[in-house]
Amino acid sequence: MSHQIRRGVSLYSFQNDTFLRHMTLEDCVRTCAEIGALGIEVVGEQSFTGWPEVGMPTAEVARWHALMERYGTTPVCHDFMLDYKRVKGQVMPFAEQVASVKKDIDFGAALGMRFIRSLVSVAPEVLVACAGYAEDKGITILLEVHAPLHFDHPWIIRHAEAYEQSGSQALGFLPDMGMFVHRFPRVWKERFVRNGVPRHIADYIEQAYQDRVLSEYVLLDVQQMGGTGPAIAMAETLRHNAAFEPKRMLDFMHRIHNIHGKFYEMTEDDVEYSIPYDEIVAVLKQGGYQGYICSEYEGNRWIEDAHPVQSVEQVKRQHRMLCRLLDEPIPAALQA
Amino acid sequence: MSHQIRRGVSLYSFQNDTFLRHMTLEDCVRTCAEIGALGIEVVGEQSFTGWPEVGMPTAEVARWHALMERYGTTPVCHDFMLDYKRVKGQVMPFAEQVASVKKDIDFGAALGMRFIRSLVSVAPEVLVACAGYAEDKGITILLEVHAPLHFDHPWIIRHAEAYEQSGSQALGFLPDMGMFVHRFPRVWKERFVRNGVPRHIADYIEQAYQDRVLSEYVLLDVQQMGGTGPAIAMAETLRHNAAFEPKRMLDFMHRIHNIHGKFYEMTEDDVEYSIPYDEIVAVLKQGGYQGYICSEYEGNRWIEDAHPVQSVEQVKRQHRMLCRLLDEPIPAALQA
Amino acid sequence: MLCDDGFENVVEGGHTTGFALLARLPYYRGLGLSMVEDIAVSIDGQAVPREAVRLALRGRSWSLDEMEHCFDEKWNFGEKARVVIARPGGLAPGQHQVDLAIRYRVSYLPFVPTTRTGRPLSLAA
Amino acid sequence: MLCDDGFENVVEGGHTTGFALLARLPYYRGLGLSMVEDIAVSIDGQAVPREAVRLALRGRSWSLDEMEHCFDEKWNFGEKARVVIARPGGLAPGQHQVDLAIRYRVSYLPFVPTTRTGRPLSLAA
Ligand SMILES: [Mn+2]
Ligand SMILES: [Mn+2]
Repeated sequence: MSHQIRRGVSLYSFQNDTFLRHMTLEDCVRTCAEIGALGIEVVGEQSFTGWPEVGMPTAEVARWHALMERYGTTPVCHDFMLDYKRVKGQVMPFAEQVASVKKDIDFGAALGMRFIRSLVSVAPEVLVACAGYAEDKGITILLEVHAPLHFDHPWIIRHAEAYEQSGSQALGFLPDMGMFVHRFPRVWKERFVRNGVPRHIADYIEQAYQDRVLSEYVLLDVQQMGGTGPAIAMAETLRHNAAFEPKRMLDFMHRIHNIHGKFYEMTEDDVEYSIPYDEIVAVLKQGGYQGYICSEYEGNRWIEDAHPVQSVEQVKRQHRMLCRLLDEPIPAALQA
Repeated sequence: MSHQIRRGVSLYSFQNDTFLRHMTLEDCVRTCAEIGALGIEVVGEQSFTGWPEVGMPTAEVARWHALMERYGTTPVCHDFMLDYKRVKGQVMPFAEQVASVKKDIDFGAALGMRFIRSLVSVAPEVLVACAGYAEDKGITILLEVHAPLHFDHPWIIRHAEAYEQSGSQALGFLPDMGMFVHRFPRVWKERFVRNGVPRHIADYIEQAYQDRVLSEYVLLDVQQMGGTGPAIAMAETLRHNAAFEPKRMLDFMHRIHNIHGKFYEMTEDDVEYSIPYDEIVAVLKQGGYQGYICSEYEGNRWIEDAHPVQSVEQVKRQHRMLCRLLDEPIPAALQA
Repeated sequence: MLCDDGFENVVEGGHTTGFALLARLPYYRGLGLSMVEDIAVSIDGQAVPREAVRLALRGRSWSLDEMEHCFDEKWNFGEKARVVIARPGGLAPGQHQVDLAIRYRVSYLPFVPTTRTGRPLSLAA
Repeated sequence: MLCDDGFENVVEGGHTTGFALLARLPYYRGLGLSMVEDIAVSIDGQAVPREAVRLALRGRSWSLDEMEHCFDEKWNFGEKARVVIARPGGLAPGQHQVDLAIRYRVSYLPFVPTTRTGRPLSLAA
């Protein structure tokens, strides 16, 4: 089945390496280009300095364009934050939120992005108020649909209705595949065990997740098993994640313009341990999705206490998987 | 649009009156017959004595059939409980759960019911194991889909998949309209205020519900507003209820055979204050639903501390509304 | 839950062996006795020891611990049960503050509910 | 979060006015200083008073209270900031147990996270 789905990477995936200054921005872009992941997504306040508080990092923006040029990569999305609690004890007034988003539209445009990503807790009215401005700058604002939210949650329905009513095509969605965790991630479970969760309780929670048991029941059971602290925290993850269905994206596909390829652990045989990417890609093909799947490796925080974080290797494994699922030849840099 | 939706009542609606012995079983059945609600649903362990612990209440079953005969009403559904924690500190073994459900199939059949209602926490394997037995007895087992669960929750998806795989038509769903609370119920808010929630916090929670805000955010805000005890309990209701979409029933309509017309408050102008019944009935018509909508009044527990409970008047108001939505003439007993 | 009627001393063979009150299970259906975990009574602010409490239904009665293993009887919906408290000499006539808390195990609830109530009741002379 | 390097006494005009350490914000992006609510330091189990703590970045520095009103600067992603603690005479050379807890306000989180770390560090002679 032909499709127009392209591979990309959010540099968020290399956060462990860039945080410790083991990789520079250029290292990240080069790595992506080598593995044929030509779409580059960034968390603006991670990959650039001073934005937005100090202002536009003009020199860094110029360097960014030079890197895109040198490695033939394409800017895809600037993930912005909108700190509406910037002032302690206050919620940023509506007009200031709109002004803040417009600044991030400017920054996205300056970076040559097609999209900027809004976090899910932003009110729809704020984004609708920015739609015209975004259109003028060639930017589409994408609300990230992220666990515990999902496409049938009233908050997302409210956003979808507001976008349709606005009549603007500069508003859309960016689903994070962390919504579709179909098995309790192995790296989560082992971290919780290292944190002190008794093995039998950890096994119980993993099985309850597999059985799709309602989180409230699991919490009661774990308490009755004598679970405390870390065990309760592990059970609480079931309030946050649930194995929702990838096909629920189909009703919203006309508004989906970018995908966060969230993943926690790619195994040796290039399979994501808990997220069904075969099902996900099949749905994206079926829905005629046109855009990038940008890797978002988030396993680092779960293993950094005990294992060396190998972000690049993990991203490579995911892209070998994506080549397979997208019927693409495996580039040399990805040959095992 | 012609349809085959009929009106019924779960005698659960009169629990306040039957608990206090102000109404007998016959009073309930007569009241339903008078208002043209000919489908009668019961919580077996509410409307009959001794079941299941003491055994089949044969005399009461005979009287039940006499009442159906006298008032021309139709037995619809026996809501059974399956107390899998019957023995303290243990979960009832699988085989015993299956045996217990089969006893309730017998009781439902003895009462002339078409359906028996399983609570949502029962494992699908248990119900699938009873499907054959139910078929032989002319019974269909219906899993009640009840807030906080909804048709896109993985637990319900797991049940749906198990039913399809079983190949049996004796397994289905009974959605409770409490899934579609689109406005924070007035009777809940006033009860919480009487319980001590400061008015400004209660207003905040009501508005947050209207804005479809994720429950975790509301809980944090209420804590930061100094909310304690009752205010936290009020905010916690947002973990339980959410304004899911009635149209999500359409994908499962072929397995939906009964409806719990849950309601908390029918206003003077025969409108349910927080549940969109116009939308619900439209979806049921669109999906070709054939069966009863059985009133399930649950407002009593929210007002009994301060107001006289008028279950019959509330059920009458709901049925005036249903007549309007189902294009039925209003029977004399329902004329305002 | 706590009934006005039936609050009286219990006299057996001329001896006042305790007192009793009538109560209904605060739940929308009857419940097997094995799932009624506790009936906590306090009189005038004084908690009654668990061992002193018995539940009587239709001619049979159980201590709270015996109820845990009773699988052939249930406290029916809206049924007034007699809660009998052993206390030699019973209670003085007149008004007493009666507080009642019933804890019952409901399989499908993700918590074990306890319902409390209390008010002054006058002991039948 | 807590760096090995940079743990040293601060000498100004011949006087040892305190000591300093290097730290990075434990978060996947930089954060405006107004949202960094607390940097709690304790040395050898002894908590340092809030007023004694300053954050220094690229030539500027703020007390924790001043940071709350600073809207024109941010603690960048992975940026080593100098945490300066006022203490006449500074610390004795050698090993000290250093514990650090940073609390920061993140708008989209339904809680205010605090990240803690601590280990023995040796004071540069
Ligand atoms: Mn994401
Ligand atoms: Mn119901």
